[in-house]
Amino acid sequence: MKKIAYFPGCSLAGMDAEYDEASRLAARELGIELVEVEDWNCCGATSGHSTDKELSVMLPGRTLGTVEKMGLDTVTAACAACFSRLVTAQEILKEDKEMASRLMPELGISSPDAVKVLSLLRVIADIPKDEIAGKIKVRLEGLKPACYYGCLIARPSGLVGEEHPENPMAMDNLMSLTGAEPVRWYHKTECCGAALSLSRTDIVLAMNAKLIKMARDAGANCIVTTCPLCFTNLDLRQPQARKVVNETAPPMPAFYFSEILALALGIPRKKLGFDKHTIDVGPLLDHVLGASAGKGGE
Amino acid sequence: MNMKFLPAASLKDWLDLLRSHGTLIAPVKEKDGFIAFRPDPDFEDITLDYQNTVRPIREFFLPHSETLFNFETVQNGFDIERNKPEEPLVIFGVRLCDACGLEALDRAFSGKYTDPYYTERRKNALIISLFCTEPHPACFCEGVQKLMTGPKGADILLYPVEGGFLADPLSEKGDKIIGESKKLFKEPDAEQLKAKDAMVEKAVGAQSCIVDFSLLPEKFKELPPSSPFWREEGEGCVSCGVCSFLCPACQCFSVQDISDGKSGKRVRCWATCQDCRFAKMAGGIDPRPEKGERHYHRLSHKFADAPARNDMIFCTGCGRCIRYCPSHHDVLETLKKFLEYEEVKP
Amino acid sequence: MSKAEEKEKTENAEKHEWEPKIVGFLCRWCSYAGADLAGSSRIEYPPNVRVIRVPCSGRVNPLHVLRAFRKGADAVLVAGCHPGDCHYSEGNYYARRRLDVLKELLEFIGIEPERFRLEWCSASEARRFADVITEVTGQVKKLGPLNPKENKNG
Amino acid sequence: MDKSKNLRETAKTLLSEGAVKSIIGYKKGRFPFYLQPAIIKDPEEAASLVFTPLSRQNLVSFIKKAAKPVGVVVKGCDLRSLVDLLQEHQIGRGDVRIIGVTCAGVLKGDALEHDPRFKPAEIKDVVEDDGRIKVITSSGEFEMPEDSMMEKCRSCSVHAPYLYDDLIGGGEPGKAPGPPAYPGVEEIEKMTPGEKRAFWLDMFSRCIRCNACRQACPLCFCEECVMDEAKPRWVTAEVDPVENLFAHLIRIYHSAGRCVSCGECERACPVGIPLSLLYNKAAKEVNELFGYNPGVDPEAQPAMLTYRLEDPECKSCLGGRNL
Amino acid sequence: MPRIGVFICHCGINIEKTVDTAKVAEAARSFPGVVFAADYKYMCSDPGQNMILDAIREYNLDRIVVGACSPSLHEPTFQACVAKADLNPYFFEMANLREQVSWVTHDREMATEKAIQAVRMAVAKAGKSEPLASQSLPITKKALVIGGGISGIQAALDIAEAGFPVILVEREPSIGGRMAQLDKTFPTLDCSACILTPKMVEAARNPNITIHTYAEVENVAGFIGNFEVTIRKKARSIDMSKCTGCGVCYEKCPVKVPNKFEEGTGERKAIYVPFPQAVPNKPVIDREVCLHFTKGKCGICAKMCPAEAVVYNQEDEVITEKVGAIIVATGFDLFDTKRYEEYAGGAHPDMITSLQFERLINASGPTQGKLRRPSDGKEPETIVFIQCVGSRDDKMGRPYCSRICCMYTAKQTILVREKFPNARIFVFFMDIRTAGKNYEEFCRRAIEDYNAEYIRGRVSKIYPSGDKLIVEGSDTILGRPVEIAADLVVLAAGAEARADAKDLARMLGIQTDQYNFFSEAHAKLRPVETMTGGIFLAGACQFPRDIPDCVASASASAAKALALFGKPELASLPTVAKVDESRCSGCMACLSVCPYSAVTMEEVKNKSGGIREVARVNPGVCQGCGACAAACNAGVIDLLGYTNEQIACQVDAALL
Repeated sequence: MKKIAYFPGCSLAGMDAEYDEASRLAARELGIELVEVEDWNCCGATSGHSTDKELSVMLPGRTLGTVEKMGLDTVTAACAACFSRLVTAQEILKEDKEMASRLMPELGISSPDAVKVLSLLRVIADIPKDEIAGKIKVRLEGLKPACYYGCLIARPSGLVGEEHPENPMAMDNLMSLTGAEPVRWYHKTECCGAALSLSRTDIVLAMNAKLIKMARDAGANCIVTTCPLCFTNLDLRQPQARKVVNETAPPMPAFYFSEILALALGIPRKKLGFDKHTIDVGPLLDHVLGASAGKGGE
Repeated sequence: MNMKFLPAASLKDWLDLLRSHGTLIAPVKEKDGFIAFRPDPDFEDITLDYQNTVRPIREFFLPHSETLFNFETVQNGFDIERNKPEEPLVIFGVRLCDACGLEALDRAFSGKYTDPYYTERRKNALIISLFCTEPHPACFCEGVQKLMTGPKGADILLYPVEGGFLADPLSEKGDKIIGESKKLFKEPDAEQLKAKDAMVEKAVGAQSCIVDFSLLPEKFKELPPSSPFWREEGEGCVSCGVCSFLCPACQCFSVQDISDGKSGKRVRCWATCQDCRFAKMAGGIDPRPEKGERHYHRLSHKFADAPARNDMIFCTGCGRCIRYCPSHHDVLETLKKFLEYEEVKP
Repeated sequence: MSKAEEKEKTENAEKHEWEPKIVGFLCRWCSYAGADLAGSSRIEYPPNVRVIRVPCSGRVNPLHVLRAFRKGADAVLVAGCHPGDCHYSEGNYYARRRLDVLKELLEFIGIEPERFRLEWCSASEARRFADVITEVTGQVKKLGPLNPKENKNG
Repeated sequence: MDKSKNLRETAKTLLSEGAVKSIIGYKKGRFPFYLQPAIIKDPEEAASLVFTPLSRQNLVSFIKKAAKPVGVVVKGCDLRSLVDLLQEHQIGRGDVRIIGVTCAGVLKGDALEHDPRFKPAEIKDVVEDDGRIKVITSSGEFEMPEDSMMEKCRSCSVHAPYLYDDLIGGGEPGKAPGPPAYPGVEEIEKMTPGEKRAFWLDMFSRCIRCNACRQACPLCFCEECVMDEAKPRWVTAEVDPVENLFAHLIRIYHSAGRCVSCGECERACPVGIPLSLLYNKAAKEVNELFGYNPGVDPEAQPAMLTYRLEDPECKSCLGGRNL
Repeated sequence: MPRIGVFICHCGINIEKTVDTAKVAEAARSFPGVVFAADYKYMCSDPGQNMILDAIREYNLDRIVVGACSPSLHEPTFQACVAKADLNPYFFEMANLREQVSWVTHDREMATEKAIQAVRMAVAKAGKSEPLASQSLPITKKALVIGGGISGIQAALDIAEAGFPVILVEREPSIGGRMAQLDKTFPTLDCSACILTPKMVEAARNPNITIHTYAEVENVAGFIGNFEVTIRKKARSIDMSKCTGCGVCYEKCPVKVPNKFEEGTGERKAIYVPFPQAVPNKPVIDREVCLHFTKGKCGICAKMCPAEAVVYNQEDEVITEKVGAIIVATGFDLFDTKRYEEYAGGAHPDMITSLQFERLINASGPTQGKLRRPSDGKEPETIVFIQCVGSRDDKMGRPYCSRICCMYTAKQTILVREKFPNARIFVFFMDIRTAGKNYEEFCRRAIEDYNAEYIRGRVSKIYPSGDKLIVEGSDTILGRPVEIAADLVVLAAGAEARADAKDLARMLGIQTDQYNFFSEAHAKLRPVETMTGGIFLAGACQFPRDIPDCVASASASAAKALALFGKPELASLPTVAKVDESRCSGCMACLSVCPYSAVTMEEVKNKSGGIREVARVNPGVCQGCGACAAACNAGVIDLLGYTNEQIACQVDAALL
């Protein structure tokens, strides 16, 4: 089994434990052992990175150093924000030679490139298609996800790997493998408003309402994301957002991509924390899994 | 001048004394076994275990290349700056063939025409020879110069005997040098003198000389360089000139001005008559285009012209030209065949 | 060199830190033009390169490179058109072969690889030209003078 | 099979039938430990030819000036330089009769003189006996150890020539050789730049610029060597280690893609400079960079006179890399 | 000993600002061979040149070194100057003190030192220079024009009218190029076909012009005045001498495929004439789609052809032509707008390129000029034009301005308004660039008279919603986001170099810039020449150009070719390779590496009477690359003007 260092981050350790659980289970099924980074600390997202450049490097830098010490060559984060911080810290160490020479020894980093940072989505997308297809136990026909990447998984382009900054496809391709039919839509990387979540909730709600409408218009019956911040806005805030626009259509379930993947890989529904979702995913899952029940879903 | 005995234990002290006379030069064995004369060696590095060095000592008197002077163009001609004189040399461990080679060089550079560079070095130098107890089969110094039995060219000749060396001063300078360090030298005993004679006898016996050199001048007159003998003789030669570069008695040089058009230096360097360009003149005329003709030139110079003009054969029988020739051309074999050769007249 | 010049030179040498001497053979179609463009674009770069204009990188006889090192160059640069872009269609391919081998030989006798560069630089790559000169100058400054004469004994 | 006898018979026939005008071979001289080149024209002279473990010289060096058509006695290794001369149009295939000899290896130049078991004066003969080299001396017979052979013989892959008109010594014809082993090169490569400089300058401090290396080289066929050129003067008369080394680099560069590692230069060098290391380095790079092994195919273009689009970029240069 | 004069130019303050020219001249006085040195404000001026001439006379100078700008600028000037004093032009040497010293070095002391070094090197080289002379070479007074668009046609016509034969090669089945695809032209709104078609016909009728359509240049060998060109005439499957162009064949052909000429907006048959006014107006069979070739069935066209002109087994014909000049007029490609994935994922039926728009609004286009939405055929009510799609966008590797989009977008808004008086027309722009005669006025008309609503800002996203395309952008003037529900979106795709431009450049031995447009010899002073003699550039293959600029550059390149043809003969390059036959050992290394086959082996007599082979250079064929000189181990073959000795002296001087 391939070992990859895993940085859960605060969301996955708390509010979004279901994402954490689904990610670990799905990865294990696919032959990847996520080894939790020892004694990990805050990645520095939210306010950390915007107030102090050095701190913004040292926080994720400590993680990079730890991974190196663990003897692993790759680290992944499921949370898009954590991933972004780790990648950015590496980039700053590459660019700012002065800072690098000062901080790297302290952080235990031998070279900015010593450890490869990949998003969890990328880690899984890099597994050969046939290999994943061979492990799909439950085909999720009838699931029509709008794959929503948000701002941090595909940007800044050039830093985060091969993902197209305007039209990323990794999640869509992955969903297709599970038997789901991802819809073609145009708001994959639209802002979810996370940064304004608390300060200008009104704006965020409007943005979310639009995102959900766009997904629905495109024919989606759920939204799938990789980012806990996006998920919070799409799931937790959806009831509020619906009120703002007087939405009458039924609510739109939201998922983490690894939840969908775990289901398709045959992880029992009960093991996954769907009960933690605000929007009830029950009817949709009943519909989808019922359709494939004959093929040994639960 | 009397022979003295130098105990082996005193060699170091003596050499240290000699260092005050000038730069000591002695044979040193390098990592890969190569033996060469090196300036100012540590006593421990000096080796006495050698048949002979590949390079004779003439390079210390006529260097491979030396700057004769620097020049600079000025308003009405040149400014010339001669090189400064060097430290005197004390060369230790010179085989007699190489010491004798200096006698040939003396005739060229300190005879009728005096070359100041050579003469100065030679005048200041002290040559200490070491008798050759085991000549190589290719050696013929006794045959050509009677060096084993009538040593010459050095200031002091050391015969290695049990427990030390018999030091034979061959020149007054040598005698004086020995006299300066009387404390180190002892009177030789009869046993030692006898051992020396036996050593000489054995060394003479180890050499073979198949040529009567006295017949050569006439023969060279008889058979011109254009003779088929010489053409065939040269066929197996690669014209490298190792024979002359390693020869203790060769003395040819070339002069080159290295200049940027404004200032520069005049450099003298070794040259070999075996080089196809050696005699080439401006306009392309070459009096000796064939290898055989060049062999004729070299040998006739050494064995006919030199005795006639300088009263000395310019060969000391060191055997290097036979041993280090890539084709192992054998000068004695050539000369023997030459003496035996009868031109078939058409 | 006259006495006065010599004196002035030593004085200058004392005044300034050591500056490497870099000989640059530039193909006239691409790299020399690129160097010219660096000029018209006013891109500053270290003044250490002494340019010899040749018709083609394929004209550069490796003997010239050896000569430069022999005469005291601390680095040598040969720059030509990118592969495929040679004005004479294939000169740079020959140059690449010749100089690849030469580089290895130089390395074998103890001339650091940073001291000999074969670069492709087109007429439009003014920035690249300046960057190459800057980089080589920096690398050689770090290595120090080559001057094999002074290294007789190591 | 007695190779010398076989050789004499072949040579005699070739000369008497007029197949060749001259034959280049080896003959004995006054000393049993040296062989000399023999260039014979008369069938009767064939009796003087020998082939022994002392047949060190690469006789291809004498080919250019010999009367054509010329027969030349070649070992498998020497053959490669002949192939190069064919490649470089220095001799036509029709002008040369290749008398190939199978060879078990030849002795190093100083192997006999430095053997502690006997003195040079005692040597009577040196013979090959079933692949082993034996020295017959007045104090008995001695088998020479493998390290007494020339470096190239110890990694030889061309014991039998692969291209010939006559094959002396019998056995199977050889196969075209693969790249040689380039002995010793790697050790130098491992040194630091400073160590390399020190090593070579020390070695070249011995050089007396006799040019024996060049003169003995079968591939140095230029009418006039650039090293002798005055306009420009590539090499000055100054004999100092640096100048000697750089003078040599000219030859080494010129050998690239042509040199077949026959070792004549090192053998001819009177002062024991390990020249083969340099030539082998050039050969090694040519082989590694361009996949070319010289002196194998008479029709092939020498490596430096051709190119491939996919040749490697000069390492440590930027190539396509952005700064 | 040569007598060298050194002249240091201040170039106004260009050199003098960072180089102490007086000090350079002073230093030069001590260089070997220098007998005179001076500095002056402008060496290239008449007084400057006279200064050289006077010094030559007064000091009996025989070598001249000028330290000034780059030799690529003024070397010919000064060579001509010394020739006036009866000195061989190759006794002149130039030190580049401006582009490679003063403009790149700010420290005056260091710049002066570098300048001294450069002059020292030039003096060293001059000291070893030899007089060189040209040989006369014949000129084939015939031109090849590659590309049959408006530029190629114009160049061909100009040369043909001057009385010289021209071969015009076009790879499409008809000449006409991009201009034939356009509807109207700015700023006059002439019908594009109306002004182009007569030129096409004129070219076809001109007896001096041979047109090869459906043909490509496969190889180019030789050099200025003496090129040899290989042209592959692809099999048309039509006997051109029999075909009358009646059109029955393509009426009856059952195969329909998208028409490249219509930019995919319309269809054509497998046997087709790309557009009605094609020249030659004779069809061609597309063998990739024709049933006869793909399935071995069908044969209707052959059956229907009254002239029996369909020849299925016709083969490609490869011809060679000798020409003296080549004009490259291969035009441009359109930027692939699909790369903008934020615009509806890259593609949507109702999001078209500007060139597709031209076809859709053209009366001879697939819709007969009725502008309709491709998706449902509805009349568009809201049309959004987006400029700079693939221009001025670093992210896309296209930081340059395509120059034509502002004008054609303005034109297109007018054309739309003329058809739909009530439509809403929006244009998103970054800047409006309308430098050209009557251009700005034209654009103002579009805005003021035709009521196109110009919004300054870029579009961030387009997505379909219902049957509309939602265009999200920002109005940077008002500083607020804009959202428009459009029926039709027109993307002003930028112009880029032809995808295969690099291959052609290699074949011709000319340079390209970083975007693969062909490079001119000098951006300002030699705008239509390439660095390779005898090869000239016309039109948009060099950089995006509108029609008047294309025609102007085409006529300019024709004038350059004619200037060449006007000469009785050509002077060969004096800086060619030369063999010292007495020292040549005939190893043929030089012959092996010569790219021009300029080296041959000749038999000569030895001194000893024997015969040997030596190399000989044909100075007319040699192009002076020097590959041979570097390949010759013996230094026997040398390159005049860049001799081994000269370069060695430069090396030495560089390191003093």
